[in-house]
Amino acid sequence: MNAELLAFIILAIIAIAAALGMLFSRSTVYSALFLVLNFGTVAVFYILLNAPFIAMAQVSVYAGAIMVLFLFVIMLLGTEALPPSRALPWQRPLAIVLAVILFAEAAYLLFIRRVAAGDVPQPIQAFGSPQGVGNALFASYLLPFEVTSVLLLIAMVGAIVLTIREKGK
Amino acid sequence: MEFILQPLTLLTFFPLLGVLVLLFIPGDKKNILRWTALVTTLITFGISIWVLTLFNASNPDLQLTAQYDWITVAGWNIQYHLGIDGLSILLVLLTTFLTPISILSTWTAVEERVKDFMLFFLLLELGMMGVFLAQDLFLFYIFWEFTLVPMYFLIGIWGGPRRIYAAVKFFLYTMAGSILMLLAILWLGVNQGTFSLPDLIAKGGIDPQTQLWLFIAFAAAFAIKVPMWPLHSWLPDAHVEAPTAGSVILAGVLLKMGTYGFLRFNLTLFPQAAVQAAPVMAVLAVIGIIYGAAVSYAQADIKKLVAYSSVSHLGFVMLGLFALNPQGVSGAILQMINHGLSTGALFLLVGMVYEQTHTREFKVYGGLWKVMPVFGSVFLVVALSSMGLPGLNGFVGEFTILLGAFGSTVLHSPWYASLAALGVILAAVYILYTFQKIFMGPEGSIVEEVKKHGHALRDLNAREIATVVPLLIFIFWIGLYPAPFFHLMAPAVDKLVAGLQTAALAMR
Amino acid sequence: MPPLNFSLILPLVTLTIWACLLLLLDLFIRSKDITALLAAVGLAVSLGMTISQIGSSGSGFNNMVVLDGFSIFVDALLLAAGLLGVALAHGYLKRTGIERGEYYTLLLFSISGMMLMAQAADLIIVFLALEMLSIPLYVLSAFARPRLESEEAGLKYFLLGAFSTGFVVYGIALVFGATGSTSLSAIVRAAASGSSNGLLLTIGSALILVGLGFKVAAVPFHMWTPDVYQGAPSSVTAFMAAGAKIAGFAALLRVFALAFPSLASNLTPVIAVLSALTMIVGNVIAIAQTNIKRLLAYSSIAHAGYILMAFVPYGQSNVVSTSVAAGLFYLVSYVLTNFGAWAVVIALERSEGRGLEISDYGGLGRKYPALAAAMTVFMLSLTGIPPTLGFVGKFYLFRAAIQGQFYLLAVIGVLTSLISAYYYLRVVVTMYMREGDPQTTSEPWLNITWGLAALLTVIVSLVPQYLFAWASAAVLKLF
Amino acid sequence: MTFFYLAPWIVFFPVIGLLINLVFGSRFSETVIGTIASLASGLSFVVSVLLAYSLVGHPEAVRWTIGEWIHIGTLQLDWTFRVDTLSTMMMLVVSGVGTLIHIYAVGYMHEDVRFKSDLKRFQRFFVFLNLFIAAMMILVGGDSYLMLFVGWEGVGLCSFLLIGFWYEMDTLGRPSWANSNAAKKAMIANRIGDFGFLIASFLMFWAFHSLQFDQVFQQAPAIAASNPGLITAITLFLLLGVTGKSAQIPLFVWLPDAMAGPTPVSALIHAATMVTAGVYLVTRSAALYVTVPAAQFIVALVGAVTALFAATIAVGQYDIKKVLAYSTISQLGFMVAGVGMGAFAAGMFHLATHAFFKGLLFLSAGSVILGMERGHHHLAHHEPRKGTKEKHPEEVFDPGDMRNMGGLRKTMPVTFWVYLTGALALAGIFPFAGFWSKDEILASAFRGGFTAIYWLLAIAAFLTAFYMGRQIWMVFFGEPRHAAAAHAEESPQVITVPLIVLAALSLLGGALDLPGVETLTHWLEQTVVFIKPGEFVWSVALISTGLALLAILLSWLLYGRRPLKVGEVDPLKQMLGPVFTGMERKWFVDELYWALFLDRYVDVSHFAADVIDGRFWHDWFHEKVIAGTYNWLSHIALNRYADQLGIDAFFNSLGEWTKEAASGLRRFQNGFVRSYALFVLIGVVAILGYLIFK
Amino acid sequence: MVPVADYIGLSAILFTIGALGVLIRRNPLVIFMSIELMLNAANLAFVAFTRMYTALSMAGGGQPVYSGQIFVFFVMTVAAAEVAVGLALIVTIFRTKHSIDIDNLNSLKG
Repeated sequence: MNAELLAFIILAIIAIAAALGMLFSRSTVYSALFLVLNFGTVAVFYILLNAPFIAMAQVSVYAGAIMVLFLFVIMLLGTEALPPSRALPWQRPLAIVLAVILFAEAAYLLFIRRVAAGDVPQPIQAFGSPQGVGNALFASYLLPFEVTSVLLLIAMVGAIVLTIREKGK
Repeated sequence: MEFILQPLTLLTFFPLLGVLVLLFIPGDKKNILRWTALVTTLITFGISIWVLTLFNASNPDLQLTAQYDWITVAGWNIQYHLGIDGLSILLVLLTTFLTPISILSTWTAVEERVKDFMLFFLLLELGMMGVFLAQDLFLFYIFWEFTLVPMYFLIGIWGGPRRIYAAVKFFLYTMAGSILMLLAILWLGVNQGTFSLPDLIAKGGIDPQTQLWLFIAFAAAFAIKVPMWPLHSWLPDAHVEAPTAGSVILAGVLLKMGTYGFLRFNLTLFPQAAVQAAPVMAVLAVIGIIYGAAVSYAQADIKKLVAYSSVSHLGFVMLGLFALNPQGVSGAILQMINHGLSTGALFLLVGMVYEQTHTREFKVYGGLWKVMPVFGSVFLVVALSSMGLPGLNGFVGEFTILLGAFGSTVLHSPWYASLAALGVILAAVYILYTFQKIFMGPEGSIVEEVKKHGHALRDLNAREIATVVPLLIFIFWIGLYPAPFFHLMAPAVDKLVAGLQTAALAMR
Repeated sequence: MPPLNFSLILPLVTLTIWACLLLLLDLFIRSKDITALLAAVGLAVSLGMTISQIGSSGSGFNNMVVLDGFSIFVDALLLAAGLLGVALAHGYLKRTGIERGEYYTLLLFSISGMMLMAQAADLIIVFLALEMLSIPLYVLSAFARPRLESEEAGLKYFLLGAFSTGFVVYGIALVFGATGSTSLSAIVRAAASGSSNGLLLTIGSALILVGLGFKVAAVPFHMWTPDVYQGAPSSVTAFMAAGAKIAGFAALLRVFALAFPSLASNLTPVIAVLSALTMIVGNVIAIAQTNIKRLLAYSSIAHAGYILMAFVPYGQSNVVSTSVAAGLFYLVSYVLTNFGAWAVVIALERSEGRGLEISDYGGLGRKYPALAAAMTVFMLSLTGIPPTLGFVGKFYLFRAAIQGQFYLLAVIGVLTSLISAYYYLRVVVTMYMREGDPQTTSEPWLNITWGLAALLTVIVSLVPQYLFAWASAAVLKLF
Repeated sequence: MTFFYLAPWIVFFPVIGLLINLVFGSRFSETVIGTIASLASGLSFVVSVLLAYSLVGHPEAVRWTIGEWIHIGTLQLDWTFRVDTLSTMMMLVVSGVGTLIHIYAVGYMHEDVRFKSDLKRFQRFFVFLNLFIAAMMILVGGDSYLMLFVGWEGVGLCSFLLIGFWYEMDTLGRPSWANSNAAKKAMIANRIGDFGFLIASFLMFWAFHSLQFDQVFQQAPAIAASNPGLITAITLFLLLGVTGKSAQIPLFVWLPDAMAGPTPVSALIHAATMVTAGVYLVTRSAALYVTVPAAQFIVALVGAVTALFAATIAVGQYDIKKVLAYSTISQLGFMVAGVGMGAFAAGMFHLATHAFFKGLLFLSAGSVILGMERGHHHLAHHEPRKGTKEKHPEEVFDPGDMRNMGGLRKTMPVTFWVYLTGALALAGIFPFAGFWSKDEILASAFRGGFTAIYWLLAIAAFLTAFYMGRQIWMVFFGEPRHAAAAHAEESPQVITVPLIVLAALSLLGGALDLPGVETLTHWLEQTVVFIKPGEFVWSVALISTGLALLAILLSWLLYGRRPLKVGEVDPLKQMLGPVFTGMERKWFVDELYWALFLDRYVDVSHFAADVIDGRFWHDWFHEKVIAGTYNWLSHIALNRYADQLGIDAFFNSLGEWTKEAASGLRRFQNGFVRSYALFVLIGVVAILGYLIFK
Repeated sequence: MVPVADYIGLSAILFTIGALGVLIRRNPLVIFMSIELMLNAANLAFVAFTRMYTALSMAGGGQPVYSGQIFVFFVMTVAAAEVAVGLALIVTIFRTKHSIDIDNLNSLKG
């Protein structure tokens, strides 16, 4: 029972709790905040898995930009909880059953069939550092990088097309 | 050019020329449209006569073949391959012969959308020629399915009150059979490496079990088309609803496509399976004969009666085919022609009287012979030929079929033929019933009925006589002197039977 | 620093750049006809480049993309579809008052995404291409805002699309976990060397299958299709039905036939079942439709099932070439017929979605013989009746199934196409055998589209050998 | 010199005649039509005579082929005429009697078409009559069983056409289906017989690989030795054909109804020629029959029983033609019995004489009926010729009912005398033709040891004499029982002349085969080699003559001594009561057949049509199973039932049910994103589950 | 020592929860968040695997394996793009319908 494992367990519990909180909190804002918490914990995992660069990106892009955007929209659309609906009474139980089965399958795979076996050795230096990632990104992964840029452009155009108000309206 | 000028290619695609011409004639010029169609079909008939003169009756193999590589890429080996032999030439002639007659019969019967009607009719002829001439399974299937489309429209647009129902039913039933054949064709193409019928026959060597499966798949398509009992449910509907010309072609040619399919494909490609299946097919055929006869006797609608009688007649054809001996097969082929002539003529005649009375219910008819003597006498001759009276065409076919089936070494039981011969009695029952109810007895109410609408029932006019006389000529000719017809098919039939007999021996 | 041989992806790059330029130019162009024209020009140019690429092949960008017969074929098909899409759109947008230049930009972007998908040799690219083709489609589906149906379609498509993307990503993660790489060739090597984790790989590939299955609308991942097809503007639907399918199947063929042949024994049954389900459900539910757009939606589901059928025996090395060729051939026939049918739909559609019920087609045969004849051809082709391309395509597909000895699947295929005959015929019945007074709009590009499609559908079916040859030459290459 | 090359013309002449009349008849006068027709028949008679003459010098059979017919493998059939003593004899009888009847018919139909008021039909009648001669000639002239069959069915057709000649009325001229029903009945009964013929010919072909007479007969002994059962089967199936054509039990029922045809038809077809075809067939097939005695005996038995059975019925009839009809059946029984017993010469002899006197009787009966008609019309209006237009529905007068007649001997003397001749010949009184021929049959039965058959026939002979006596007394003696009878008129010469000729033949016909001379026997020996020359048996002759005289005496006691009064019940009926009713009602055979077969068939066919084909195949199998499956499939997602969906709605996309279907589809395609996602997840879980746990 | 399986297990849990969210929540925003959660789970798996393989290959004296981390980076970017479009869509719908309950978005069905 070493420190790392302990940390892992604690963080894992937090992450899962946060996720569940996101799932079950009635208010959208709480959901968003729970999600931020979850992202944060995941970022810590990244550091544990020596991916500091990714961790940073996680905090800045996800927990930062994206969630802020979410909150904006939430504020824009109002935060009131939705009235309970009569529709699809069987949806929720069925969904939960499915989720359980899915998880059961995963658990069976991981801990009985031992897929993804193999331990994580000691931390290695000079890996996952920004420059390491950066080199790879711009050397080997240039094309995907360019594609993502186009993708963002598309998203921008799309967002505008969808939200712009024509004059006269 | 050389491609077009082959007799068979020309024969098959000449109607297309007519179609193109029709496209440029305005729809309201009805008579021009009719004449164009008629002339086209007549020329097609002329071409078929030309083909007949080129045909060498003593040669058992395919002749006048037009063979070109068509799709020979990507592992395909599909050819444009037309050919004619003793098995098909009579049917080809029958088709080209019946088409102009049918068109003539629509002269006054079809008054609206004449253009479309003629278009579909010519396309139909194209399809039928293709079916009888194609020697490549892929090509054959294309023509086979293609015939569905024009017929579907002919029934669906110009048919009777329940035409849509009948048309869709016709389409779905026929398609249901042919898609299984499609798979079988593909199996052959994939595993035998060719779609060309002669090559496939030459290659052979399919194990009996597989043969049986393929036989069934092909039979599914053909049996529905024939139609063999119990797959006949679509036929009465289609016949009753179809316009006269449609019924004529449907009974005269389209049904023959089924029997021809058995003859051309099932018997040649899967001889051993054919030998195995013969008893079953014979049983179905016999049931069809008796069942059809019995059911038609109970009909209140003339056209329906004739439709069911087709089930009975084609039962004879199937029985003859699966006797698998020369008498049976030749008889079957001849009987195909006979049925085309007699039943075709019957539908024509029914159509002619229907045009005047607008009803086909037996109960309103009676004593018409007095009012329409010529019509009555013509009808009598046709009815007798369909009843199989010696001296007329029907007898020659039925007798040879029954004779063949009786002594068939494959069926080796006289019971099939004996029971089928009962059908001869029953045929007399329903045919005479038909003739009596329409032409004998006291004058039926319809005579007055028609008078009420101002014009009395008239006897056949010149055009109508011109329509039926050709048929009558052949009815007598085949009845009295069928030799030329048998000579045309004899070598091919002997070859076919020889192959089957060897297969039969191999089975033992 | 590996060499950046842009020549491999020249058409793609050109198109993307052209799209960006168009975005700017559009600001200064008043008449959107010109925008449409420019878009078409861009597509044409790119198409020309693609054709000029025929014969050449190679891989680049650190083996992220490949160029082979397959990708060229698919690219060409996509660009052709794009051209048809523009031809359909330009009149329709004007008529329905949603004419905005971005439409064409997004269209071009989406096509570039699809082309990227066709050339992807690395799961990263697959993922990015998937997004690049989907996001514009989400937007385009909602393009007719503020029409609620359109927006609803957009949101549904988006939510479910994103959801399925989640599976794809997780699948890729597992594949990566199993093989330590996302490059297809590396995956193959790993799988071959046995250094990979079979089960994990299988699960990963299955999840990827789910994602792509969603894109091609395979049952049970098809539920979005009818709603989106109905809600989206018809021109978008027409394009989406063709483009998304092509791209999705391109990816399926590429990824599975190249990377996961070793998993065939596990995956083939799954795909077979998917295919069967798709054919059955699509055709059966279509029977009950009265709205032509929904009808075509279900028909497109059904056809996805047919194409999947060709894909089933992908693991058998002796059949796979037939499989791929048959799939491509069928895609061509489907694209042609599909665009033709949608062109007719658009011709009859009137504002506020009137003229979309099948009953609105009554009397078409009498009033507009040519249009009705064309529609008949398309219906027959979708049913698979000769002499139409659809028949030849099915013939080819069934051949693949039979060569792979999936006889039961083939039988299901033919039986379902029999069922389909019934509802396709119903359209024909309505056009020719029922009375009515349909209103149609006749726009030059529209007429050209359906006229051309109808002619090609028939003519190519009579001389299919060239297409056969080309399709079977379009082999997958691995570097 | 020989004239065998003329053989085909026995058919061609009538055919030419009928074609001429068919095409141009409408423009000819009745005389021309009649002349052409009679000429056609007469010419073929001349040809027959020439052929006979040729045979005298050259008795072996001559085969004259005019064309190929059906050649398939071993099946080799040609259009070949066979001229031998047997066929020529038949030709002579057919064309001879035929010609006479043609001439008679010219006069008869002239009046008949006027009484029935459709002059156009005169032409049609002679077309049919020539057609019949042609068919009959093919029958007797054919060289193979199949060609014989062509004629066999051809004459059947003619009998159909001629029985149904007045198809729109019944025998009394009232609008009705009766005549056409009679025609149909005849043809179908014949078809049943033909069925037997067909089967026989199949058996024959596969046994002998030929249907040509000589080839069959050559092989017959060998096959009989190796496989007697086969020959028995063939002969018995042929017998079925015989019973159909020659009106033997069980298929005799059609013949009485056949009297619906005009009298010349009854005389020619249903007395003289067609019905004897069966006898000819058996004689022709002698070579087969002699090899299987069992079959022979059955044939003989059938004949004898029929003879007696029909005779009893004849006794109970009132219609002058019905009596003759049953008498015909009975006499045919004699012939069949004769040939069955192997007394082929006797059978053929009786065939010939019977042709003469039965033809005579029928024609005279026709003359009587015409006389009655004339008398009746004379009453109705004093100008019979014109008055035929309007009918008198109120009073139905049956000119053929003997109860209306009486005392005609004064008004129609010629008819009376010829009728008497015929009656005596039929009764078998010395020296009339019937005496010799009937006696020869009885003698051979007696000699051949067929005791049972002998007695059956003897009793039949007794009854024959009785009912003929009864007829004579009722018709010609006593007082007229109806005004029409009182005013009856003698027929014109065109009618009476043929009668006189036939009367002469009936008187002298016995000379054909007088005992000791046996012209006919020796003539036939050339062809039918199995003939035993008949010898005259005094005892038999005396017995039968005695019986005949006794019968006539008996009939005089009942009908002659005290003539029947108007409306009086038949004295025999008073004595026999129900038995007589049985005779009168033909022992209820018709009713029996209807109950047993015909009604059953009608039921079966309606069951097949309505239930099996209609409800089962069409409605249930197609509509419910196939179409229903479509509906059900399309509704599989709904909580609805396929049975609510009509087939019409099935094809009508606008039908209510599709709308409901669309709305019902909400069940799955409900528009909720969440449940769509649910399906995606279900798919995932299922696939993973399969991959993991398979 | 934390075995990689544990990380994968955690990511699986998170993924499942995300999927569950999509299925049971009616607020498109929350659904959307759940999708983000799923992506995150995937990312976690990626990073864990990357570390594993890097360790393996470097233990064998090989190069570090970056593709996993790179992929995570791309996923984030894509997520950003999706968010932009997605939120735009939601806003648009809200404008027309003044409700964001996706259960009210079922005018298209059948």
